[in-house]
Amino acid sequence: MTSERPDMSVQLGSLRLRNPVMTASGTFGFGVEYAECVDLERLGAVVIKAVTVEPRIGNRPPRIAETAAGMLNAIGLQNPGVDAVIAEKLPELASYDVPIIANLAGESVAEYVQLAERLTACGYVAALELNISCPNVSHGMMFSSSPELTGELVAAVRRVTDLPLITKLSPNVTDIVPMAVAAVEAGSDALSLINTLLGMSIDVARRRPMVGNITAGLSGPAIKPVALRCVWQVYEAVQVPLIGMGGIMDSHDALQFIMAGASAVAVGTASFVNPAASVEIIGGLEQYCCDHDLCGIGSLVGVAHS
Amino acid sequence: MTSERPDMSVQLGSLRLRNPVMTASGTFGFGVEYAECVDLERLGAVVIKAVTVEPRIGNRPPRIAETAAGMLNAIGLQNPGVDAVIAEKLPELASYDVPIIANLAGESVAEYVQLAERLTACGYVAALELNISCPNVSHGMMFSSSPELTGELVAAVRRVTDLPLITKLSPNVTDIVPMAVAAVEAGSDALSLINTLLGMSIDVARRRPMVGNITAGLSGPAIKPVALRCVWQVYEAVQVPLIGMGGIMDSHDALQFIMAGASAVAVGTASFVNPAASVEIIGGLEQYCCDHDLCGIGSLVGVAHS
Amino acid sequence: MVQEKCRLLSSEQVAPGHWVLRLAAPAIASFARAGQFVHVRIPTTYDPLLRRPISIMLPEARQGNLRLLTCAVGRGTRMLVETPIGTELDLLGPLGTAFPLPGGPELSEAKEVLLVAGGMGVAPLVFLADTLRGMDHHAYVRGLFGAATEDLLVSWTEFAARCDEFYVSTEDGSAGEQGRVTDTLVAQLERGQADVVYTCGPIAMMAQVAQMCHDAGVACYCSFEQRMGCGVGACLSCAVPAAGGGYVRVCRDGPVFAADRLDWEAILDDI
Amino acid sequence: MVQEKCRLLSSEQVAPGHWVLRLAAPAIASFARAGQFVHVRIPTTYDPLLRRPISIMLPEARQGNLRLLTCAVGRGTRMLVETPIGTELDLLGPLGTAFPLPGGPELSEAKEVLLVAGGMGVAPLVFLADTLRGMDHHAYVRGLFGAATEDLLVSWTEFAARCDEFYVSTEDGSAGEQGRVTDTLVAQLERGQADVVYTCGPIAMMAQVAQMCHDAGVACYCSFEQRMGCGVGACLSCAVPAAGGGYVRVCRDGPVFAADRLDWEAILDDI
Ligand SMILES: Cc1cc2nc3c(=O)[nH]c(=O)nc-3n(C[C@H](O)[C@H](O)[C@H](O)COP(=O)(O)OP(=O)(O)OC[C@H]3O[C@@H](n4cnc5c(N)ncnc54)[C@H](O)[C@@H]3O)c2cc1C
Ligand SMILES: Cc1cc2nc3c(=O)[nH]c(=O)nc-3n(C[C@H](O)[C@H](O)[C@H](O)COP(=O)(O)OP(=O)(O)OC[C@H]3O[C@@H](n4cnc5c(N)ncnc54)[C@H](O)[C@@H]3O)c2cc1C
Ligand SMILES: Cc1cc2nc3c(=O)[nH]c(=O)nc-3n(C[C@H](O)[C@H](O)[C@H](O)COP(=O)(O)O)c2cc1C
Ligand SMILES: Cc1cc2nc3c(=O)[nH]c(=O)nc-3n(C[C@H](O)[C@H](O)[C@H](O)COP(=O)(O)O)c2cc1C
Ligand code: FES
Ligand code: FES
Repeated sequence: MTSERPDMSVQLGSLRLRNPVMTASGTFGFGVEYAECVDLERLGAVVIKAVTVEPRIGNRPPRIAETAAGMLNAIGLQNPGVDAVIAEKLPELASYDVPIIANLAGESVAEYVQLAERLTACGYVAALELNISCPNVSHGMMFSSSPELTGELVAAVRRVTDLPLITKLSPNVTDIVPMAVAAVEAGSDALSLINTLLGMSIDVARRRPMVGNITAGLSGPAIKPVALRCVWQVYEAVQVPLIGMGGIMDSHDALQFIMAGASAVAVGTASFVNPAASVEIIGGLEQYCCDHDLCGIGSLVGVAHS
Repeated sequence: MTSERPDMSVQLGSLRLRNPVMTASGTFGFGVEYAECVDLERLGAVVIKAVTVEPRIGNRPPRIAETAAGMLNAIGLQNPGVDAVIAEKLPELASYDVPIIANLAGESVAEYVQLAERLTACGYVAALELNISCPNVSHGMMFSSSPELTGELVAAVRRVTDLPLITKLSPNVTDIVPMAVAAVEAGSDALSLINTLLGMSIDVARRRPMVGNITAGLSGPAIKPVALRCVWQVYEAVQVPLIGMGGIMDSHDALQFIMAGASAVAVGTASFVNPAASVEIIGGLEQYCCDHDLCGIGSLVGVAHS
Repeated sequence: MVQEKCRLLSSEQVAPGHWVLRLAAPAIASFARAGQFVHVRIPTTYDPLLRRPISIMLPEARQGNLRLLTCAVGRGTRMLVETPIGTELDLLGPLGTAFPLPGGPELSEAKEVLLVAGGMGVAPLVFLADTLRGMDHHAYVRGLFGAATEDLLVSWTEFAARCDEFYVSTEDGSAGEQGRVTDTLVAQLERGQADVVYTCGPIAMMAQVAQMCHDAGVACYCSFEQRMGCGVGACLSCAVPAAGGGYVRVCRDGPVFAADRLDWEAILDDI
Repeated sequence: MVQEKCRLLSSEQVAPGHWVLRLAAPAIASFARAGQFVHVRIPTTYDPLLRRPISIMLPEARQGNLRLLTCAVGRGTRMLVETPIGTELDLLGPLGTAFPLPGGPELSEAKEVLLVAGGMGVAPLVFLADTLRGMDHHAYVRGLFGAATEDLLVSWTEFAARCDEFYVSTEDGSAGEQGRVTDTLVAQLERGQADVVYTCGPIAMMAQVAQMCHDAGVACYCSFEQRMGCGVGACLSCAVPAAGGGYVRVCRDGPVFAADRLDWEAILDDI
């Protein structure tokens, strides 16, 4: 065809991505681990592993277990701490032409604020994602279980950064909508949905939990129906762009999220199964637009609601 | 071996089951549908489809969709109403030598009480399971999202029946433990964990939800990690026997639940995949006891906690 | 109904996307009646999880075999047609209702019958034609078979060989009359020779057949499809709207329904 | 590291539960060094979901093939060894660290080496023995191979053929010395001829080998196993306790580690 290529770009607050496909935090390291077999510059954005104020050594092994169409992980936010991340990890990733989104994990409002200030000032980062939904550390889900705390946290971070602010919510709540509304009202430019489901597995031979941390976060195709439901519910309640994730393996899955209301998607566990997944999804979405004569991917966002 | 067979029986309140394997409500109809290919008299108990006061025609189709290692359903409590169930369904099932557990779904405390009275009086039923966690009807999860309402409901039903009372909880809550504690304090003899997770799926070709009801309940192997985590958490908080369910496909899965703290298990979606699943699981558990020189299955309950 | 482990004996591609599978299923083959189906487990893993319902196209009762016509539309059916020969497949069946036969209580007077097949829908009608042919009081069987193109007239020789008269139509005119099978049906009904119409095919086609039979005052039975859980009537997953309100189960109350038992308007609304 | 579609050329059962798979993997075969592994996707569905790490037993660089020794312990490996010949498998590799070689910066003086294999652990050591044999400055290679019984001395001929001296032990005495491979190692270390020990096998065995080498003041490298997500160092799933605190990643910092880099006490606590 000689006609123009569809417009795949998407706007998250003041950040424009060339396409709606990013990596999910914690599943793509600091990007460079995959650089040998994934063309990072094709991606909409790279979301890096959670960063904390102090270095964290993480949880005791075993840290993962496979489940039916899913996996459990309890990494425990292992990372070298914000200073080392800025000094040692980001410069290399920043040498690629791809927006970097930092994922922040704190234990208090003050820690999130400190992280936001440091990461905003460093100059490498295009947007901040507040991880208030990590099921694998004590208090990891404290903020995401209360609209008041969520709002308070987002507002505090909002005051110290001009970067687009994304809040990442947990599905492990009775109702996700109030959390979403609180985050948006406090100034979140976008929402990431969802973090992992809290689960566990038992090693029958050893008669004890499979993962050292006992409970762990469930990800992968198994959780896709829950993630889609969260996107669907939140889309009906807020106006900001949603980043959908949870079990996205191919472009068909990505289209489900987009039709449910996601403006962008993140690819997590799929990268382990198929490192090329994110790039293949970009191609698949573009192809779908061409096949259906869409001038851009944006026109599909939320169409399943009508 | 000439030694005795292991003791597979389990006690739920005043009810003794010959083995810990029952069917999960809604997945085994009124038992007789499977009688041609499953020996009902081998089962620990048959839990029948939810019963309501008035007949219900159920939700519009399509009512199910397959997902990765799981399925969504939104049946919508279709049933002929408690009078017809007692008059037309239970007599046939009661002709088999297997305890019948009724699953009750009401819209108010008064309805649950009415159901409990009728089902207690009819004489066919060995125990009552309060379904306060159906995600597929409006208000279906109202009770299971609040410890106060759960306690109030259980207490009201407790006053009108001497039958063993089981409360079936939802995983779609921020913390399942307070619900479990409230149900037990109000007089529940046992707890069923878990009902389905709230999910959905999108039909990309038609650009609309896959299931007529839009959202639906996720069951099958996909949810097993979440179910195990709920059993694990509740086992540490209450003393009553737990009935574990959620993705149990074989005896290895059943052992995971027992080691996590379940005294009995229920087989749901697995019956669709393999009608012989429940009977095979009974055999598998017995074999495990023999292979490990256990005098009874009871000694395995909760062993993974130590 | 039994749960039977059935060895896959052969798998033959008969048209683009379509295969005929032959399975050793002595127990199921001995009970099966035309219109019934088997619920087939896809081997090996829990993804895909659920069984797939497939009509019985022909039981070879003597040899104890079943023939299934399978169209690879999605993951499950694709895995099924790619199953290596010799694999044991887990079948549940025979399930559901059969077509009521001429001479039976519902159709005691029927002498001339019309079988109206659309595409894949031919499968249960091959079995029905075979059954009718083998009956003592042989009804006169006219077979109508329509498809989009000649390619998709799957297994038409099997069907034609069992009918007394046989009519073919394709939408693109690549074989038989150009047009839809319902166009052929109009002419047949006008002749007024049909005592009963049996149909299986796409829902929109069956809805039209049902309407035409209703208007012509001819009894009509159709074989329906719906997504299934258990396949045995226990889970209420496979509901379709019934005439007069409420729902019937395709797996147990059907898949063969008297056309006037269904609420066609509601059914067409849902697709 | 590349992601390569690799045709399965052959699959040969070499012992109860053990198979040698041969795959066409020209890119991976050309880069691979002894100690590295491939991350293999189990075909078709999302259950099982994750890739399986398998050591490279021998790359046939000339033909562009890889040989993998696979033990069917669970669902994934069982599906792998049952994969029909001709199937294209998706491999990611070569991944991880290789054994440092005599003459290299870490082992510039090493002349005599010991390879200590336990059961399946033989796979990367076959590759290592092959590499050592092909080096200009050929070190003297002693191979020690232990298993529970003769049956489980999998691929021992491949290993023996590449060593200058070769010792076998089985726990039940069905072949070679009766006892554990570590008993043989005691004697070898006592002779004081080993400049470096390479080992792969069960964790408890490697822990003992590490301790013995430490006591004897001999350098020791071991190839480690841990459950993996990504296989490329991105997800931190495959952590094992490091000496001095914290964790190292088996997929990227290993699978080959200098034995004194690991916290063996903590590792033994976790199994
Ligand atoms: C009574 C009956 C008889 C049938 N007879 C035949 C036959 O003889 N030959 C044949 O090829 N097909 C037949 N079908 C249709 C066949 O069951 C579906 O094509 C098949 O289930 C699709 O599975 P999939 O994994 O390939 O597709 P997917 O779309 O991936 O399946 C997803 C889910 O939807 C269900 N589903 C999708 N389409 C249908 C459908 N049309 N009917 C019921 N469930 C569906 C699947 O079973 C599965 O649970 C029959 C269906 C019914 C109900
Ligand atoms: C660096 C490395 C090299 C290996 N080399 C070989 C080899 O050459 N030949 C061989 O047969 N096996 C090898 N293994 C072990 C092999 O990866 C496991 O036996 C396999 O993953 C088990 O998968 P399963 O589905 O059969 O078992 P399951 O127990 O069903 O697997 C469940 C999950 O646990 C993981 N898992 C289970 N056991 C292990 C293990 N020992 N190591 C890592 N993950 C595990 C699986 O990958 C999967 O994610 C190696 C492992 C590692 C880490
Ligand atoms: C190994 C692993 C590590 C993760 N680490 C983080 C993290 O550090 N921060 C975070 O916000 N989410 C983390 N997640 C959650 C993912 O970003 C994502 O929300 C979740 O896995 C669902 O997507 P998926 O099913 O595509 O993997 C992690 C997930 C996995 C599997
Ligand atoms: C089709 C279907 C219908 C169900 N109907 C009911 C019901 O009526 N009452 C109830 O308490 N649970 C119902 N459930 C939930 C199951 O009893 C069970 O809690 C859940 O499916 C998890 O178990 P599983 O994964 O083994 O299926 C239903 C589940 C399915 C799949
Ligand atoms: S599929 Fe279960 S009732 Fe029909
Ligand atoms: S498996 Fe992901 S870091 Fe090692």
